[in-house]
Amino acid sequence: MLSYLLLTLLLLSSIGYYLGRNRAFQVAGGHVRNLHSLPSFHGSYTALWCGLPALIVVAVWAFLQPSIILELVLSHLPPALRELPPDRLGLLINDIQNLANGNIVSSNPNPAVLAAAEHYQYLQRIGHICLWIVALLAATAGIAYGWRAISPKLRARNRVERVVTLLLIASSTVAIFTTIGIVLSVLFESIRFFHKVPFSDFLFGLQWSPQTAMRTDQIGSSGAFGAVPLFTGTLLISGIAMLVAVPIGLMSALYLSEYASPKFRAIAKPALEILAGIPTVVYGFFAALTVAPLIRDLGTALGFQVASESALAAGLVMGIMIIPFVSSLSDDVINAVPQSMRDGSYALGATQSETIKRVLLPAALPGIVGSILLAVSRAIGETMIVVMAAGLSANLTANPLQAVTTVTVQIVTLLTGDQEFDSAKTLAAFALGLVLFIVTLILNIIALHVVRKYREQYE
Amino acid sequence: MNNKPVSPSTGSEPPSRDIKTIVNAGLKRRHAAERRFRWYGLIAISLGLAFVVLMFANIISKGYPAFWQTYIELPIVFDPAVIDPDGQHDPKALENADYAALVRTSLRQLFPQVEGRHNLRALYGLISSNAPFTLRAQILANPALIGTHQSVWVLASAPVDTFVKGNISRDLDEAHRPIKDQEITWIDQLTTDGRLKQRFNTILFNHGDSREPEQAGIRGALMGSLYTLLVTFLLSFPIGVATAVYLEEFAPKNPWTDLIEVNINNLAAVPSIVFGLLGLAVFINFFGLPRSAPLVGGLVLSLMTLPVIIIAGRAALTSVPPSIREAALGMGASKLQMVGHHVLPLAMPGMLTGSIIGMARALGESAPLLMIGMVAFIVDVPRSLFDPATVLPVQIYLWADLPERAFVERTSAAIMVLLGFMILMNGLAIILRKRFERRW
Amino acid sequence: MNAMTIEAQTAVNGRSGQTMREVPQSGVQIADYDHRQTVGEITVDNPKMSCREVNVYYGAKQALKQVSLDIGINEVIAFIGPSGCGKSTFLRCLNRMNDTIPSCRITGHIQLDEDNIYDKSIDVVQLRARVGMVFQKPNPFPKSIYENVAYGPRIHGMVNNKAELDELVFASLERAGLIKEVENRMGEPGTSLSGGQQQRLCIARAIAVNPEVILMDEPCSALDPIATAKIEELIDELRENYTIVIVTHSMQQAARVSQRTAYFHLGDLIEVGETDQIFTNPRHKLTEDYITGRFG
Amino acid sequence: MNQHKLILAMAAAYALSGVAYAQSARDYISIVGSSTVYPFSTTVAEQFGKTHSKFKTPKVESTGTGGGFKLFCSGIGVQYPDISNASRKIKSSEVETCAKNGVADIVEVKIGYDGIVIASSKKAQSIALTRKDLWLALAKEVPEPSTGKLVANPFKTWKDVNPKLPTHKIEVLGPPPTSGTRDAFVELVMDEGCKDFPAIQELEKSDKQKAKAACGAIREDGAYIEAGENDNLIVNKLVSNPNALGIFGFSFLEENLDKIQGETVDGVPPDFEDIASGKYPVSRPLFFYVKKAHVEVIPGMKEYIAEFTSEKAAGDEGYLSNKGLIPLPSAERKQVAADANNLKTLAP
Repeated sequence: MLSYLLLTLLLLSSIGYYLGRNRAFQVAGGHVRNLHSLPSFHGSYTALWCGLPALIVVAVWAFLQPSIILELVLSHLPPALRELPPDRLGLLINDIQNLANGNIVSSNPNPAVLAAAEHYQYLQRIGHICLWIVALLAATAGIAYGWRAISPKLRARNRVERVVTLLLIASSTVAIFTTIGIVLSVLFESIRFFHKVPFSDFLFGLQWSPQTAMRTDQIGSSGAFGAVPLFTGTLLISGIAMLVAVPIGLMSALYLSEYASPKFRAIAKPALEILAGIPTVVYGFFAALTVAPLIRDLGTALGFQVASESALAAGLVMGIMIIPFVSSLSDDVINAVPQSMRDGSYALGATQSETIKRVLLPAALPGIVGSILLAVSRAIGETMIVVMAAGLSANLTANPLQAVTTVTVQIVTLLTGDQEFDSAKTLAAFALGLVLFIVTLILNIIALHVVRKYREQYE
Repeated sequence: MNNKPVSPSTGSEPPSRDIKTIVNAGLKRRHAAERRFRWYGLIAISLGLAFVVLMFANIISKGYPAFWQTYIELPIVFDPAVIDPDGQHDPKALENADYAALVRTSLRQLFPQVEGRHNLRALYGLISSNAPFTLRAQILANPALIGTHQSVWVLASAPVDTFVKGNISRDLDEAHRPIKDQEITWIDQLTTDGRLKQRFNTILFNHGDSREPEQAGIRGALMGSLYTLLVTFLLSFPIGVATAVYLEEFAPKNPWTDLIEVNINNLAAVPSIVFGLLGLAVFINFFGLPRSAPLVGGLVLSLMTLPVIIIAGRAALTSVPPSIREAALGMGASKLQMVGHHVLPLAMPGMLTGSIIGMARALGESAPLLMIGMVAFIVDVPRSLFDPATVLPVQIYLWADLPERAFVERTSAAIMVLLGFMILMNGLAIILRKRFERRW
Repeated sequence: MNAMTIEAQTAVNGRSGQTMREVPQSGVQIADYDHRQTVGEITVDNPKMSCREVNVYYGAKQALKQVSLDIGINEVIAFIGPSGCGKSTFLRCLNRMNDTIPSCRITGHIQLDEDNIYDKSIDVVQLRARVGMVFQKPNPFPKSIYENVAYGPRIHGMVNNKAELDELVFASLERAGLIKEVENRMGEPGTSLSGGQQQRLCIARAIAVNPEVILMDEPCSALDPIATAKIEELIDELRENYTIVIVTHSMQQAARVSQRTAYFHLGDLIEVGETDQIFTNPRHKLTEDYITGRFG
Repeated sequence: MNQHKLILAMAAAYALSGVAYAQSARDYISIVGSSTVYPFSTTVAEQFGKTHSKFKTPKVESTGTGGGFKLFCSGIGVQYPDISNASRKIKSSEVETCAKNGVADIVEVKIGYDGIVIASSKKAQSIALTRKDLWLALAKEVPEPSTGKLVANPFKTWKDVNPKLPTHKIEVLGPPPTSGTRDAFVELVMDEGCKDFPAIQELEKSDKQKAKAACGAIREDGAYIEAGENDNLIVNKLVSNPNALGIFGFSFLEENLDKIQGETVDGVPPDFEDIASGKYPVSRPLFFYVKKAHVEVIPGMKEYIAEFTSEKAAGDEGYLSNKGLIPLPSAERKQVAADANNLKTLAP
């Protein structure tokens, strides 16, 4: 229904466009230069007058109609039904709506409900018809207004552009709202958490064992909320990942941009980027089922004690995932170094590798550092791989062969398992989310600052 | 006439060293270093590519058998006494008739020697629990079949399928394999009789999820992904392009736009799971949108994709040289005309490329969807944005968690399909980039 | 001007059977625009480099056609000509900088002292150490002033210790006339200098390697007149010890700094000769048109 | 014109969010809860969807028992789930939360038993465990052999626990406390295994709460590895690590008999018959809980309950037993089915 209406409005808008344009020609007496703005702007002006108010009407209507209709239907219900407690009423409404929408209802509905459903349907029909009428009226009125307003002096272009600019500005604020949304959705819960667990205990405590006995009859663990083991675990795994990703990614980028023939580059670059496209779920299973046992067997053969969920396995696979991230960012950065630097070095008789090591890399260093920081923040926030491969034991260790856990793993575990609203345990997930958000925020800001500085240097 | 080398250092002033000899002395070492460095690069890239190959080989070797499915041919007697005792062809009665009995009878006829409750149960276990529904569908489509003898190919059960594909070894101790010796003899007999065949597994592609591996398909997840991506694209593309245009072309340099910029760059690197927390708090708890709906998934993913599109869009816009803008403005175009007529069309391929890459990322994302209830067992293929749905990566996550062995290959097959889409989308982006690549 | 015969030249080069170019006699004004054979003496007594029939192609496009020219020891030779005439391309052939452009193909013969620089046995690293280059836009490395100059000596292993390196760096900076300005700021980044200083830094960087030839690709085109004057002064001083090839847009500059001038047009070497002669008495119509400002 | 495209997109966005409000009716059953019951619940849901073609197939989410109750008890209405699966009985605290939110009438349906098995790789030699051994190996604090005082668990290898057991390291992969399997394990193994120790018995006399805590606390020094809720991963990890033991549901053992073996507990092997007969000590009942207020409103609820409690599903030979569910004894089954179909609510 609504989509037909929108299509009709669009149609009307385009009619408005032509009407406005023709009108502009008319008032100009056939000489476009008499007009302040081009006829097409007059057209757009009329079209906007036609479309925008009508759209607003439709949006508001669509937003309000269901609740108004419900109110009306409810007011016609027999008193016995009307005075049900709100939750029951909700179910009743569901019943009525199901009936009205032609869905099956399990029980035999009583006549009052049937009547209400019919009433509901009736009101819905009326509502739709009214909406059509009102929207069309608004649209035609808009056309009429816009059409009448057209005169050679009308600053149609400025007005149209103003509307479009406003739309553009509105779009750009979405990002702000997203951030506010994120902060709000984690902040309040975190504050509540810090009421229960002191901030310093959380940030500097060495023991993480959040599975408190939240029901009186359950035996939990000690209920310690020191997040340091999580942070070190996260750092350990990210560190291993970076040890894999940075050399491989950087060297690949260097090879591709400095040595590889265009043909090889055309094949190898997208092939490498496939790694970035593989969903993290897939990596997770690869890590847990293929890499982890491999490392275990290898370690055992060499006489090491390897946990089945070693940080090494998760870190290794995460490193593989991040390779293309590092390589494509480094590639950009290296390509941003002007050719004149290379020329200068070659002209002095430097070999390619000397040029790379002594000129390109130092020149690109800030950019590379920035991209590595971005990769680190990516590693810290990665979830699925560690959920599947890193395990849950919060060991405070730097031994990559042992099992560690990470911040993201704990968020998932705390939120998908047993939940209870005010328990410190659930709230801890939000506090961890907040930490994660802040840490990545800081990393990103530093990284972006560094990269931007770097780019400006060559602009 | 003389062509003898004349050393430039004949003069008194410059430090008297012959550059040729000096360079020659170090050349061997330097070229060796050069070669080494080149090798490091080659090794690095081969390692990267080896990982790609390894992952794909691993997944494909596990997943390709899932594209085949074992069927068993049963001689079925559509006995009116069983399915239509009244002889009325009443659709309602036909719908609720005991088709499983037909299957059982047929199996008993095929293997008359099998006796005993336990053994019979094992025998019936050869056939998928879906078989009666296959028969029902046939009868409902064509009631005239009642009373006739038909040969019907029905699905084999998952253990049989797994065994036929060789994923369960005969050499194992009987106690330790899901298929027992007597079942193996039955399967062998069916095979020799030509009653057992492998066909292309269409169920995988046109069925929704199921608890029975042999009936499980990815259609529902695919449609869920499609709807989710549709919402994501419809929201994030226009808003992303509009934001990029605003920031790059219109925005004044002030703290507010700086803030927006920092925000966008930061959002691009915010862990996806945080977006899940946002979706849970805002869309489900605050706005009361339904759980598990593609709409909510799409909203969350579009917030996640938006920064990617904006950043790509801005990069595309900056790559349009200022001279074009100046040319347009110099001709008397308004700023909006300049953008709309010249800059945007030139930047569009770049923007599309960025959007496709963003969409590909959204397609593979699962962590935020875990938070908004898209981890669910959903059989019906979703038909709208509000039907409960799951998406392909989450389906993979769910299947990987199931105890049935036969789900392992289906999980891998689903991964193959997902990767196929990924490669398709990335390939499209690469082609777009190639085709419209412009060097200014 | 003791002209060398072509036969002798080929004999020295060890090549034979090459088509020979006819050298028009001096004093003849050639009015024919289509006449594309080099006018003037392409040979010198004491050649540092000699090029014969050099062709350069970028993909299918020929950028340089059959250019033959000698460059004498300790002379400054200027290449002039309108944009796209091939003068920079030719310059870049002299130290094989064109190798860095994938689509570029070169035929012909270029000799540095007794070595054919396109011979397989010649190492491009060594060649470029012998033939330094200064670019149009100053391109100091993003390192300190000191490190910029020390770069060449370091990679070539020219010094054994820090003291030697210091000495070399200071000497080079001094010869580039920069020492007074940078003495106390050796640790600052090279990019912090002014444009003219940067260019002189690049020259210092080039001469730190002690090359035999220095190629300069429009070294002053990005600089203001004062900086240009300093560089020109520097070139004059350097001439004592180095062979300098300079590509320039500015005819005045060519006149000021060079002893010989070569005029290029659409990939052809049109005319070469003493600078005075070229500017006062061009023998080819194209040269005359160019220096009188009729085009270019 | 570009303006038009923009406007069109905006309109689409508005339409989408507008329609969201209009469409709030739900015509399918929404089920949440335990990951242990999930495989059974989904099987029934699917069977239900196939047999009753007029109803949509229910949606089943695996949220964990506790998470399920949280959603379930949030209130009455279409946005809340109708059924919550549980691998343990509903707690009184949860009943209270439910009641507070208006979810007063809850129907409890017991569907069968799930054995919790302690398994190891096929490659490993099997070890005969007792609950006492398990407690000693896994408890956070154990009585010191000489003094009997509770000290932090010092045992590193199985041999330390019981000289008859092999010498390899104690390494047990098990569920985190979020899971019902863990609750049941604690209740059935740990609480039982600790009983014979004088130190615990003394504690029992002085402070019951403390004794319970001492029995149920699982060590956190790495010998017990919380391996998450993904039991398939545990299976695979066992295969790669022959020294480790894993704790998970019976159905995973049954599906992977070629890779892993169940260890006997107190001399009883974890097989179907022994679990069904109650001889195997570590088995627990599984439930689902129905919101009675929804039964008449959400289509198909009654039929779903009927399907779940029918003989062909939950019976001795029912399809759920193929999935690894251990059926209830037939008398109890009949009673449960009758109560469920009559929507007998929990006693307050």
